[in-house]
Amino acid sequence: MDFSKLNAAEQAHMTKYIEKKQMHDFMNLYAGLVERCFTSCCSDFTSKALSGKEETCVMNCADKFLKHTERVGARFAEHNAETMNEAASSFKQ
Amino acid sequence: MDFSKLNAAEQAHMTKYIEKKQMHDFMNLYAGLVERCFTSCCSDFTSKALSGKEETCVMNCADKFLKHTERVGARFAEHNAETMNEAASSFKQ
Amino acid sequence: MDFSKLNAAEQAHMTKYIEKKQMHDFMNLYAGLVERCFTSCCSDFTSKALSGKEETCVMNCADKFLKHTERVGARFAEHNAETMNEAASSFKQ
Amino acid sequence: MSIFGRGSSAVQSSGAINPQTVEMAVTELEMVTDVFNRIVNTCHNKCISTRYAEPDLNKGESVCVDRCVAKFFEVNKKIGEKLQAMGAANSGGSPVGGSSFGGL
Amino acid sequence: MSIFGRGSSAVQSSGAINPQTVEMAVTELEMVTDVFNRIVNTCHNKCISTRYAEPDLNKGESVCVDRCVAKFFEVNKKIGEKLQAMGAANSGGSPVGGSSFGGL
Amino acid sequence: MSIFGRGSSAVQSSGAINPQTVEMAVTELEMVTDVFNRIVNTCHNKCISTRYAEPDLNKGESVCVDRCVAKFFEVNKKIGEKLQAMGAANSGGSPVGGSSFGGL
Repeated sequence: MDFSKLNAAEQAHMTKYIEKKQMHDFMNLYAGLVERCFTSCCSDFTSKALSGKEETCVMNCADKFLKHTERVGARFAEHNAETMNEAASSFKQ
Repeated sequence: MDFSKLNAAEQAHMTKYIEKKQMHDFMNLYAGLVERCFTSCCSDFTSKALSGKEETCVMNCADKFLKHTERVGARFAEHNAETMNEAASSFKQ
Repeated sequence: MDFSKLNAAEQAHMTKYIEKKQMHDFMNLYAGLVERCFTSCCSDFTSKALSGKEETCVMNCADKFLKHTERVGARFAEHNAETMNEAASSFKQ
Repeated sequence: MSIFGRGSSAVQSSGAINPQTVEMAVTELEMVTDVFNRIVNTCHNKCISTRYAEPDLNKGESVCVDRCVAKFFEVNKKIGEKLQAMGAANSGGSPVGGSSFGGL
Repeated sequence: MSIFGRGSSAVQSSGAINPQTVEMAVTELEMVTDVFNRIVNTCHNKCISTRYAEPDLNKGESVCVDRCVAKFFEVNKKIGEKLQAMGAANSGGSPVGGSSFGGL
Repeated sequence: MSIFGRGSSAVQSSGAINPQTVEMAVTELEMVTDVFNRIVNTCHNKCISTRYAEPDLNKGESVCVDRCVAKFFEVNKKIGEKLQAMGAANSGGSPVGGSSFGGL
């Protein structure tokens, strides 16, 4: 994402918007993680307490999902950088 | 949810917002109910008319989902009340 | 949808809103199409290149989904027209 | 007679924006779009084979889509009537608006 | 003493809207609604048979729903604590707010 | 020369907010976030075992994720080109913007 064409006031506005968005994205990540790991790990409702096995599964699920998201983020950033370079060099021609 | 810290103008604003939200939530419930019950109950497309069996299924599905939502709501409210009490007593210490 | 009861300023406002919405809906269609066709067609991750078979599947998937959406749109419009006629004739009684 | 304006109702009908009117139009548009998207999705799941051997809807798929949309609207109407009846039972009136329910 | 106003803090507490206060209240409300909807959905998938032979929750379904909600909150708490610990490890502080974490 | 301002273009570039510019930046940011979230989800479904026996991505999963992301972008590009071609065929121009299509 390239916001260098924006003026100072616009960039300040975007910074404020991005701060709100990060808060919102974090809450979404949190809620999504709970739903995902609960769905994958909890299938026994003969008790309302989380069993040791379920808890391990939930913790592994959360760790793994965060590492997965990080890895996708790294590939995503590489791809975007490449695309920008291609766009930049096609402008030079 | 505790809005007692808001002033009168802010509470009036929230009341208006909540009214809009309730309308929106109701439309969402309605559309979600249709999609859910259609998906579960209708699988025969040799006719475009709803069969008696399908209609019974759809009505039961809607009833059951609403009762389920109500029950989750009751457990949810209990949990929130407990959490608030814990938070309140931890402030007193 | 009948916006004839709106005044000129309101109609102008809606036109602007609808333009934004169309852009947004198109981006949603695009992203949804990619997700849907990728999910249905790509299941072999021994290579990062799209195979010929996968590409054919993706292109067919996109074509078919757009034709499907068009057909649903036609039925949807017919239904809305009928509903409006019924509403109109019930007003005349 | 005032030289400053043509009276508020004349302004209303030709010039000023009534936020509530616009908001209702936007809400209606979003509702219809939401229902449309749900039908597209649901009927795709019900009718379209995900083998994607050809780019066109075949005869069977086309007929299935038509019936699926019709049946979806029937379910929409039944559930609308049910919610309206429940609203009427609970509050002595329909929950939202009333007569346009289930008609989409 | 000014005749023009009652001072900004008095106005603040009785009259003017603080956009940040309202925004936080809206965010909190949306968050709670989102979690509620996720629980409704998830526990419906876990506990309710989709045969829909009767309109009421049967005994087994009712008990399952109660336990499902309780367990969902436990998972919510565990993951909240984990994210808070990770935030503390990364930045010397919790990622958002802090003490209200996992308490929903 | 005016004493009242530095001319609209100077103000534009250093002071005033152009709502359209900001709106486009917000739209772009939301679009990119949406695509990112779809990739995270889709590639999780394709590559990550839901047994959750360990907290780390194993070798096979890591390689799968890398290829999944690359393939997703290829599909994104193919479908972008297709939509662009269809837009050009229908209206003599691309549906939105044009050259940046499929490049994400």
